[in-house]
Amino acid sequence: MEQIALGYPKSRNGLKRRFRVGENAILALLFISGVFSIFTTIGIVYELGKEALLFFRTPNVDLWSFLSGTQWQPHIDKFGILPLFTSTLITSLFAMLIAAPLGMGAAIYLSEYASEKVRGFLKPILEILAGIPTIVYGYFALTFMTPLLRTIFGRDVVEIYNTASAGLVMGILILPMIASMAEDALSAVPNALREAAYGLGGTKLEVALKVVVPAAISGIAAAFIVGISRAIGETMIVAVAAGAGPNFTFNPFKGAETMTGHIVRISGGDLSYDSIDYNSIFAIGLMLFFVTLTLNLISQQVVRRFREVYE
Amino acid sequence: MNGPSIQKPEIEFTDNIRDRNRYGRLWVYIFRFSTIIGIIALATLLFNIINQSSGYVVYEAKGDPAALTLDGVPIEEQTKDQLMRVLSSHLSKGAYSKLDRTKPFAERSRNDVYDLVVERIVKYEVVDSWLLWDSLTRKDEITAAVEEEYPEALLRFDVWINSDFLRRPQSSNPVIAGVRTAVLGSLWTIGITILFAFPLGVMAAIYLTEYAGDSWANRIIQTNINNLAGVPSIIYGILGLAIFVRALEPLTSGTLFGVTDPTSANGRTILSAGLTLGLLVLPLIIINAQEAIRAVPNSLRHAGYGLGATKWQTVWSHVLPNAIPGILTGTILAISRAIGETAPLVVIGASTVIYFDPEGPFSKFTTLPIQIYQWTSRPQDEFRFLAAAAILVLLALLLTLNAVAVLLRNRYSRRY
Amino acid sequence: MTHTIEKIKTQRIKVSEKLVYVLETKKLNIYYDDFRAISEVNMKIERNKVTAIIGPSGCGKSTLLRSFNRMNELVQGSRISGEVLFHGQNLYAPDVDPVEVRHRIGMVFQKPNPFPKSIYENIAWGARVHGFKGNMDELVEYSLRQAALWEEVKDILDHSGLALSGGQQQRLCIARALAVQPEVILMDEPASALDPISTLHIEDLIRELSNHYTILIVTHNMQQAARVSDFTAFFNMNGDRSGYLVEYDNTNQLFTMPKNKLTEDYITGRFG
Amino acid sequence: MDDKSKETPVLRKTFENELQQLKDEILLLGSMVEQSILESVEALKKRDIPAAERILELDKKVNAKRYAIENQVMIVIATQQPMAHDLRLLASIMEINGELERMGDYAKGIATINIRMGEQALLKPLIDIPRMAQKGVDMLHRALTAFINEDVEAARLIPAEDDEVDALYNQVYRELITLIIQDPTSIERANWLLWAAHNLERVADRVTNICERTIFIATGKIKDIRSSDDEAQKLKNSP
Repeated sequence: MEQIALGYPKSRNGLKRRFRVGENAILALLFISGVFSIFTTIGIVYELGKEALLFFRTPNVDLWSFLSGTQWQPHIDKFGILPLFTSTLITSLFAMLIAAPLGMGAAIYLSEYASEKVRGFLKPILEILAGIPTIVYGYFALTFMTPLLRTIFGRDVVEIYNTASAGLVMGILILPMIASMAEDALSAVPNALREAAYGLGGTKLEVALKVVVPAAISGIAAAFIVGISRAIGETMIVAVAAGAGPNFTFNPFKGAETMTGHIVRISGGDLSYDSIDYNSIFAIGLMLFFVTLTLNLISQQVVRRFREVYE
Repeated sequence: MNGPSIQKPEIEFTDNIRDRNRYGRLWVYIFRFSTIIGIIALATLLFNIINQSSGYVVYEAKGDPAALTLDGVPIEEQTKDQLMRVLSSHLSKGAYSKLDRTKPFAERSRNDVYDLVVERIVKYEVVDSWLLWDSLTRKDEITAAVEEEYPEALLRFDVWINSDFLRRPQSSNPVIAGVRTAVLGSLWTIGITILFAFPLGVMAAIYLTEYAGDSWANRIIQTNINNLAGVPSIIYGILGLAIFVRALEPLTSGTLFGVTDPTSANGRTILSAGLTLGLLVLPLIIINAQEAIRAVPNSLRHAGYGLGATKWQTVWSHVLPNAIPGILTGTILAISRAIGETAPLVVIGASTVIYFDPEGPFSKFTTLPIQIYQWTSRPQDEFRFLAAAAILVLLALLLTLNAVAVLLRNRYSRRY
Repeated sequence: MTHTIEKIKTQRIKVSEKLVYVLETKKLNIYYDDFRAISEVNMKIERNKVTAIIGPSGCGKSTLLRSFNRMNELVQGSRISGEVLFHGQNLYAPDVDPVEVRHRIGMVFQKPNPFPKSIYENIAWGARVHGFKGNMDELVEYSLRQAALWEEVKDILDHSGLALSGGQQQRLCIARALAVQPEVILMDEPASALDPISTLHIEDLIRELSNHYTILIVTHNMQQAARVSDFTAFFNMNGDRSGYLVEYDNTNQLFTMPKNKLTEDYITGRFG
Repeated sequence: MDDKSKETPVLRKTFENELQQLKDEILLLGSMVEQSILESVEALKKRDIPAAERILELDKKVNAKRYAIENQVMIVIATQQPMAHDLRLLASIMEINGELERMGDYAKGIATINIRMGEQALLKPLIDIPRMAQKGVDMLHRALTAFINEDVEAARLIPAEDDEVDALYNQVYRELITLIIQDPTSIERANWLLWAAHNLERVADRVTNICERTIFIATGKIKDIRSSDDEAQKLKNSP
């Protein structure tokens, strides 16, 4: 009988662990890519911190007057961030005034009321709204919202550049984002809860508002926080429509510069390095970074807790 | 049974069903209204832009176009040579040769020369303009008013977004300004963004989903990426300004490679812009790619391992091919965000007025959104119209990209 | 407008003590779009008894159960023909409010589904939306006692309902259903997600509750039906997969001497 | 039992109730049988024909009860899926149910003898036969109590008392044989009494079966309590 040779390849060192150069090189490359984002963060914190430190080292500038000063006039060495901060606050407030209730309403409608067909039609529209570049919204604020406000409230009351217009349009920008995040949160509420509430004789509204919304509340809160963070960091709308020049005012119909708007205007020209203007945008940037970072961290925490309830 | 006997309390319910149903109906309207606001906003926005992108325009010429007729041929129909003769006869010698120096006439096309004639000699100026809506609804009124107020002037229905608009470079004269420089600038920038962010993002995503365990370090990386996605874009601009424009100036300005572009004196180049946007979209690409990779069923990985493949072999030949449509879709969405970004580019110092096409990564740059921003900031109506036209170009670009993304998604989503 | 509201008011379901049958279906068909899930069901549900619905999976048991308090309407594309009578009144008459129906005919679901609220709020919710006027603390205690849960949770009423064990959660859901004072309780496989001991607790509770409530229970576990019910209805599917009533009888009779060969095959596990 | 139920919460109340009901029914059937045994012997002793006829009526009720219990056991098995102890209990109830009905038949047999004897007087005054009845009924009563309480110890002890009944039977047997030898014409009348005594002896035997079932419920083991010697002895003595 002829023996059939089974062709098992003989490996050099049997089953022993082998060092694979290629594998390890690739792993190293992948690892570096993964860690790269850490460098970005370090870069942000380091650069912002370094230049901001230079800014605060300048004579006539100190942290307290930076945080509490009501005047931002670099040519007379006044660096109080309040005028920039209040207008950021006003625009964000206006934005949330529009986006929070409407976004919430749209989310509830889409998740609880709309039929599959209507949802299939409405959601892409919201997605398109969310995908339009912010400069387009800025254009819209300047050429549509401002004239509209001036027609309604009078040309004497509403200035050509004003925070209200910027804020309202920012609300339209944030609305689809809040609607979509809140809708995700509402849709994640198990259907069993809705059935339970219907089974107890709840009306559709009671089921939606008293069971589904409370059950999704942390997801909704996260959506709001991200919305606020987005509003604070939003730049082009305010750069185009909110006006130039720091102006410490609470009147939303007057022009005023936000933190982001200021950075854009100052750096728009040829900014010379190591000038106080150059350094000041880092100080403002640092503040912006920490505010939005805090908000984002809070929202992530809130979302995580929300997930824990159901998963 | 067990425990104390149960005493039934007084239980009575109010007959409130009428009120409850009424509230129910009322709130449906409120919810529906909220949703409709979104649609109205989109419609208004589009209408507003289209409304400004075409309409009646009244031109007045400083020079008389009729006087420029050569050999009985009006300037609109003249050849390049004829136009050059018109130019040389109406301009000073110095001005003519200066034009030749910036770009030799031999290299200019017939249309370029025609534009020069219009710009330098005819000098059309917009004296009045109307929006599309008015132009369509009040046509007779406008014609009558124009005949009365500007009897000499040329009344024309202009569509601001046209082939000339796409073809022409930037100009300080709104009549002949175009977006070619800006579109090319955008494409160059995005090209660099993709080259930088796509491989890096996909590799990071592979590391995080396939290789990284659940260690605290990896959790920090993951959290960090999620946070970076929420950092305002202007912060990236500041970072780009400090790192790419300033610290890495020799690299980004090209001097390191011996490139000496006379127009770029510092690091405010396409390369800097592309890298800045790259940093901006990197977390988005990573997150999207991670999702695409996670969606690949585990059975495929096990099949690979079961055949004795190494981890990378499995990832490369089983996981990635199946995840690539999702990765591409996510990347396209991230890129469309980058195309529309304005603020970081303003901060790193986009040039607002460039008349010449970018030639490489070390050129000065402008992009479409920057162009829109710059035109929007001008007080004259004509520039607003140009901005509207440029916005339409930008939206068309984004729409195309998104359509590609949707096609990709639909085409490959049947796989599992 | 006022006229119809008046009508609704007068049409509100009145409980009559005389009737022995609480619920009755007449030629009931239930459809999902074009698919008929339940065909031509005629059955009467006796007052203060436990009636079990058994049958192979997919025979439309749950669908039928949900039609008794119009929960099936929440599924898009579902519709019925025929009548479901509650004390002689058609639940599907145009002037009957489904919310009112579900107030009278409560429901307990397959998976325990407490609201992510406190135990107390879980009980109080339903009563509150129906405009409960009395002492809520008493109602909560009463409902929890009825559901045999009071002793276990009386000190942790402010804890989340989700913190309870599966069996406790299901008894909480039963207590929650009891708090709105329904007359009928529909139970859709109430113990299928529970461990055997919790299952027995729930079964005991069902027996106990049948002294005061009419209970309809759908179960895929026919031993359970045998254990807890007074009457059992066996459903099967036609060739076109629509469910029909095969046999409906006293549980003792049905499980010892079924009249129909199909029933016998099913309960003896010889179902082909 | 009570202490146990306090420690662990009582589950399956319905099932427990149904089992308890069945036990009660068995006790009821038992007492009906006890009554008919005692009354049948009493009637025989007094030659009271109407009383004997009442026994026949009572036996019909015993039979009806037996079938009712059997049916109920079947329902409980079908609906409650008994396992282990519960299953042994129900199987034993079924068995004991039959035993009791059979004992009822012995009483009926004695009543029938009484009626068949017609005008004939008793061969001798009844002394040991009522004792046998008394002893048998006493054993039955205690066996049923042991069964209800699942008292294994008691159940183990009761069968030994069967010897007493056997002894009484042997005595009656010898006595009647002596009478027949003395007067062969008395053979028929002697035979009546012998049959009655035999029936009562069988009652005691069947009590043993009940005790075996009680032990079976607790231990799961079927054990023949009577030794083979006893059995051989009995065979020898039986007519």
